Amino acid sequence: MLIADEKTVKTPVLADNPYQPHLARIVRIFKMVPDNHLFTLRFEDQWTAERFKHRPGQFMMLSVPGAGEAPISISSSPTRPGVLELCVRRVGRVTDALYRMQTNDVVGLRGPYGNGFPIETLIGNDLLIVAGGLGMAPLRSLVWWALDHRDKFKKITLMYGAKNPAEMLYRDELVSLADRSDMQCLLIVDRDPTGQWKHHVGLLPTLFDHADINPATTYAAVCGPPVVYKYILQRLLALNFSKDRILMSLERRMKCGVGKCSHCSVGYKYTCIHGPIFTYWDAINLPELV
Amino acid sequence: MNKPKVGIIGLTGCSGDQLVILNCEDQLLDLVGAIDIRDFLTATSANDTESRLDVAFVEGSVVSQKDEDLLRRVRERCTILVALGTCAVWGGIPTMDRDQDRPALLRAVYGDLNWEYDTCPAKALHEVVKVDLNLPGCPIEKDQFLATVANLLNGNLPLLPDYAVCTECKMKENNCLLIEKKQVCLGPVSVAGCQARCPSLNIPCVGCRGPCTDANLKSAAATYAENGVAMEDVIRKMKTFAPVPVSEQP
Amino acid sequence: MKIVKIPKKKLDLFASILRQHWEIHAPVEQNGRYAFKPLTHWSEARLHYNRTILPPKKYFMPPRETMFHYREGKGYVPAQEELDQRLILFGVHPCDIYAINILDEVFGGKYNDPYFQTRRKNIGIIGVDCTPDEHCFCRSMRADTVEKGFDLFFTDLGEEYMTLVGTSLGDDMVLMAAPLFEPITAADIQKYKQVSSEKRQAFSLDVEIHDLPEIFELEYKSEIWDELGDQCLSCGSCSMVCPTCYCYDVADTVELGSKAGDRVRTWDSCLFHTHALVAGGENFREKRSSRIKNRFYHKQRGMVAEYGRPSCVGCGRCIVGCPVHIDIVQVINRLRGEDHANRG
Amino acid sequence: MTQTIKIDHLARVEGHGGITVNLEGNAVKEVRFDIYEGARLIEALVVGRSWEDVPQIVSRICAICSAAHNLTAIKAIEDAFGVQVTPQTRALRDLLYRGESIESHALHVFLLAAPDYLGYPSAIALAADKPEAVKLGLRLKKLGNTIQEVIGGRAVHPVNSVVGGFGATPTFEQLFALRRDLQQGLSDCEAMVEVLATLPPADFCHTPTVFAALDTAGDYGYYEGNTLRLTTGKSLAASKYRKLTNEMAVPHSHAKHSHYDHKPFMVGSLARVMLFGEKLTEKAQAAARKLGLTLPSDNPMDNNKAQAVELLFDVEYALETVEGMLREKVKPETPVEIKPKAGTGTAATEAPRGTLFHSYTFDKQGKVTAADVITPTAQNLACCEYHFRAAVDQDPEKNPAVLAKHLEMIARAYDPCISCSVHLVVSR
Ligand SMILES: Cc1cc2nc3c(=O)[nH]c(=O)nc-3n(C[C@H](O)[C@H](O)[C@H](O)COP(=O)(O)OP(=O)(O)OC[C@H]3O[C@@H](n4cnc5c(N)ncnc54)[C@H](O)[C@@H]3O)c2cc1C
Ligand code: SF4
Ligand code: SF4
Ligand code: SF4
Repeated sequence: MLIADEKTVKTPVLADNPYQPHLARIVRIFKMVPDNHLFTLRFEDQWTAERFKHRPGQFMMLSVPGAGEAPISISSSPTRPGVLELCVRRVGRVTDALYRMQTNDVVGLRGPYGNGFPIETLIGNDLLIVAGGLGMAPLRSLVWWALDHRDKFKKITLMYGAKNPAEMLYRDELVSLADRSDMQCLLIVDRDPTGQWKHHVGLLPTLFDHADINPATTYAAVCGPPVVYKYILQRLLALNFSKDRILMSLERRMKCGVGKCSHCSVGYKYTCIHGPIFTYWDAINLPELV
Repeated sequence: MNKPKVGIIGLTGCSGDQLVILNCEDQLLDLVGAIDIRDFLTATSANDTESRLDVAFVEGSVVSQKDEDLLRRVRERCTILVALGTCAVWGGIPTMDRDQDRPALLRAVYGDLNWEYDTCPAKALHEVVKVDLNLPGCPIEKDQFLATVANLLNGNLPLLPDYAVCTECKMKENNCLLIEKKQVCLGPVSVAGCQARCPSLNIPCVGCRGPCTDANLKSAAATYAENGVAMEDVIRKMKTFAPVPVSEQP
Repeated sequence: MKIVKIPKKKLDLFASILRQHWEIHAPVEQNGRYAFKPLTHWSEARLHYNRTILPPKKYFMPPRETMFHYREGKGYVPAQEELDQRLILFGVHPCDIYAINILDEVFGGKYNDPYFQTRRKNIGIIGVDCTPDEHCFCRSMRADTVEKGFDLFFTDLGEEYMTLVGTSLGDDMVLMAAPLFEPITAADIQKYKQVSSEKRQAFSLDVEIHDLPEIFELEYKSEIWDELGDQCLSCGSCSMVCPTCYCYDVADTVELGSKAGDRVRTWDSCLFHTHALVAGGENFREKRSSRIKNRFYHKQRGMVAEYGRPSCVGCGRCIVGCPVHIDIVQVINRLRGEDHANRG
Repeated sequence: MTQTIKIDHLARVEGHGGITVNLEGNAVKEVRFDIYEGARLIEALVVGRSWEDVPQIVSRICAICSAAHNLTAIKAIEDAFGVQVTPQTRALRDLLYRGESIESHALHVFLLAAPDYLGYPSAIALAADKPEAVKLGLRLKKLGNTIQEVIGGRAVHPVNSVVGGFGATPTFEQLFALRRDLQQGLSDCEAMVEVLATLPPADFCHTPTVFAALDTAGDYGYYEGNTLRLTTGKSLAASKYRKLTNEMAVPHSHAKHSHYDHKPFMVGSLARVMLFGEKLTEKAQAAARKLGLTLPSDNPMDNNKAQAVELLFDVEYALETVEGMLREKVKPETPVEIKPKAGTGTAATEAPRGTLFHSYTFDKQGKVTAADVITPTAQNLACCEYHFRAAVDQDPEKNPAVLAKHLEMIARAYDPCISCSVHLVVSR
């Protein structure tokens, strides 16, 4: 039979569609900080839920029916499977619509996407995690992954700065980490209007004065707004960090998450597939990266 | 869910945008079923001009104190104010020569009058009050209006294109009037959304939807002038539906 | 490769045989320009044409495409109503085929784009050789010939078309119309060589792409970009007409009074100010100069890193379609410090 | 005792206006149709613009009659430059004009006027009880819009019609689809007559009225022709329109008033039917009889009926035109080339609401040096006030609430287009 007589190719769209959002139910909404809620989601479909695997630093494309799709980092650690936690800041169309939803409502999820942290490389080293503001969202996954594999790392240091205690993401959880003896958790706020804050007050980079970091054995993971990058990088470089031991999580506009739509391109890399985790060396080589 | 309370209000204009709403013949009955129309003078005589509105669609530009007062009242009573049509968004045709002396223009049209006319240089809504959404078009496009209502019912503002008419013109694979016929087609500086209505009919775009945010008016004007049109006329054409800031004029 | 030939006067017969199975789309004249359109009569087809306004990408990645329907209770249902249209593009130029091959890579790989790929499988391609005009520089971009990406490829030998058979589907097409095709002769081979050499001579534009990535790196801060930024209208025409510009935007529509609606993707352009704008107002390519640089940089530098070759195929469409005469060949030559665009 | 009847905001008309009547005892002291629409001064704004920009700009005078303004400007410009267009262009323009008329009349009859007769505040409210009637009206309205979209490129403010012709010629497929819609429209029109015939009568005044309309030379139409006729038996060349419109500014509105021989006159559907009713088809004339439209009429409310009759006639006519075009195969045409020259061009056409005048003077580059637009509503204002007065005079009871309602219905029967009426003479 000639090919010409064959039927048209039809099915693959259904079968293997990387753009296909899977339905997920909101099982909990934790109002961590105003306009920064933590959404706990579970895939509706058992098959998808069971097969879902991710690494720290990866992100999901979150669909809110009627509103659209947006990339959101996975905040929960792969070591705590079953549900996904997304820390979402309310900023626009999709996130607004998400904030109008309630527990038990259904959203769409696809992913995980992005390279995530190179955990194979990190293992056996010291880990320095530095976050500012919302930058804690993608790093929290790494924190818990490392703590759940505590034996695989030497020293673990976490530095996190927020404007004030009320705006600190995962505050209670992190405060309890400060009591742990197997890691150093340094928390700082710019200001403490309540006077109840028992941790540091001041600017994030000053936390370096309280930590003993060995650049030769440490990988640093950094995430935060542009000012954070600016000052933290200065500190790290002053410590003589090798540029490829500094890992940064970047943000760009994204429409597909899988390297097609081109919105997140920086120079010749796509934030979605080559990132969002880049080394500082990558950043130097990619124009417009930060 | 409670139906949102909606007002459709006209300042000074041609009523074209309200007419476009009435022109949604296929959707009109669903539309009026989905929303609670409180105030729509053009279509009904049962109007409530006081109570709160969730959304007010305001057409026309402000050309008198009366318009301005009405607009301020509407702003106070509504949550979301949508500027409906190019007059509301940019000032439209009435702003065409707003830098000209208003009393002189009046005299030109009405002769010497011995009574006071309530008139002022035409203004867009945003020059008087805060506007939450701009729906440009002279008149607005039906599909964009319907999408706006559907989105508002969902709690969202609609996504509207903010690129040039050329983009849609190219998507339709039209011959380019500017390049091939050296016509002053305002497509490169006018905001899309009309599916390049005019160029698709071999008619140069007159910019009835107003400029896109990123319009490079200066470079475009230079290009039109290259084709032998006096710069003064180029600027005039550009100013037909929306004022051109002096800083953008070459 | 199987190579045969078909007399020109039998083309209409060939087309009518193909039409029993496929809808045929071919370049048709449109006020002095060309566009791929469905044929009603074979006589409308123009196999000698310079370039179509839009490249064939419009068939594989339409300007506006519904990806999913959202239905309450059902979730996101893939839209595939329009994917199974079977047709043949008759008369695709080598550069455009080359461009489709590039898109194959972009829309393939780890994440296969099923919309693109399904259309790719359902659309046959019959290529045709061409004569360059003053805006063509495919030869410089190594896209003046193609080895794959077509089912049949025609080269004009005067009285007949030499026909390369590229795929088994192409072979089926030939078999379906077997009596129309003839074996090629030694004279045909001679003639082909002559045609090929004439084509080579016919190019008036030339750019050197060797070490272009390095030049782009070196001239990253060149004031040429600012100059272009002042000129460029961000009208998006260049991206729309480019056979390898594939940026797209995705937006959800809703139906009146429900949450049901469609997820639609639309052609986008990195020249738009919204392209790299994120929530909160941060724009990674705020200035027009950085956007136009991005377009060139991504094509000539970025794609080399990712796919091993620049994605520009030298079709000349963005040169013809830019209202302010921004000309990629001139830009490259200026970056190289060789201000001469023309050879002759 | 003095009494004031006041309607602040006339609803269901295009634009902003109100009515004030002052009574002293039973005598009418003053009757005013106030126009509050802000002045947009469009005639002043076109001065200095090139001829090619004019039709697009003046179309913005009014949305419902945008095609009329656009085409009348085109006719005036062609008059100034001595342009001859092709028969196909003329046929397409006629079709576009009828499309507008169908839309405008359907909108007025069903959505604006009908609710009054049945005691509803709006067609939206009416739709709750009588959805079929409203849907019928919407279908006819859509038909008019479809014609405007196909021929004019847009339902409001057409873009395809230009000086010299059309940007693009409608395709065979488009016309073919239009024919199907028109066939459906014709049966809808028959249903319309049945529905309207059941409406309760509305008679508020009977008074001798002068009517005026353009003689469109040939068939009952709207676009061609240059002679004005009056029911007084007088005729007038369109270029002498100032004699007819004879405007004067009055303090209570931004619009001026027209009188002829010191008498107000009425333009619009009723005037056209009065003057040229014998050109209507048998079907249309039967519809008039069925609706109780007896001629000569001295009742402004009859304008609603006349619109319905025209609506039916226009659908019939448009269908015939489209069938002719399908038979004869429209050819793609481009607009004839225009060579501007100095001079004045004047045009009159029959817009849905009555005679519309545009007049422009150009310099030799084809730039406007003076512009003058006189709209039907502006001409009708004086007559409307005349009918208000008659209605008040003839009402024995003078109950203010009832009178207010009657005056509103009379005003609405005129189908006033207030946005239109504020664009007046440019004096040199
Ligand atoms: C890899 C990655 C991880 C992210 N992780 C988080 C997270 O954990 N928590 C969080 O709150 N936010 C995160 N963001 C940012 C988040 O994606 C944007 O805030 C979000 O897209 C805004 O969408 P919106 O529709 O609410 O806003 P709007 O401003 O209405 O945006 C409209 C559209 O623009 C695009 N867009 C706008 N801003 C961004 C942006 N910053 N990044 C990508 N696309 C954008 C999206 O496609 C969005 O649908 C992340 C972004 C990236 C790229
Ligand atoms: S015709 Fe006008 S809108 Fe279309 S591409 Fe050319 S300039 Fe742009
Ligand atoms: S092409 Fe231009 S003038 Fe025409 S409708 Fe669109 S914006 Fe308006
Ligand atoms: S076509 Fe020209 S003007 Fe338009 S966006 Fe491209 S480079 Fe800029």
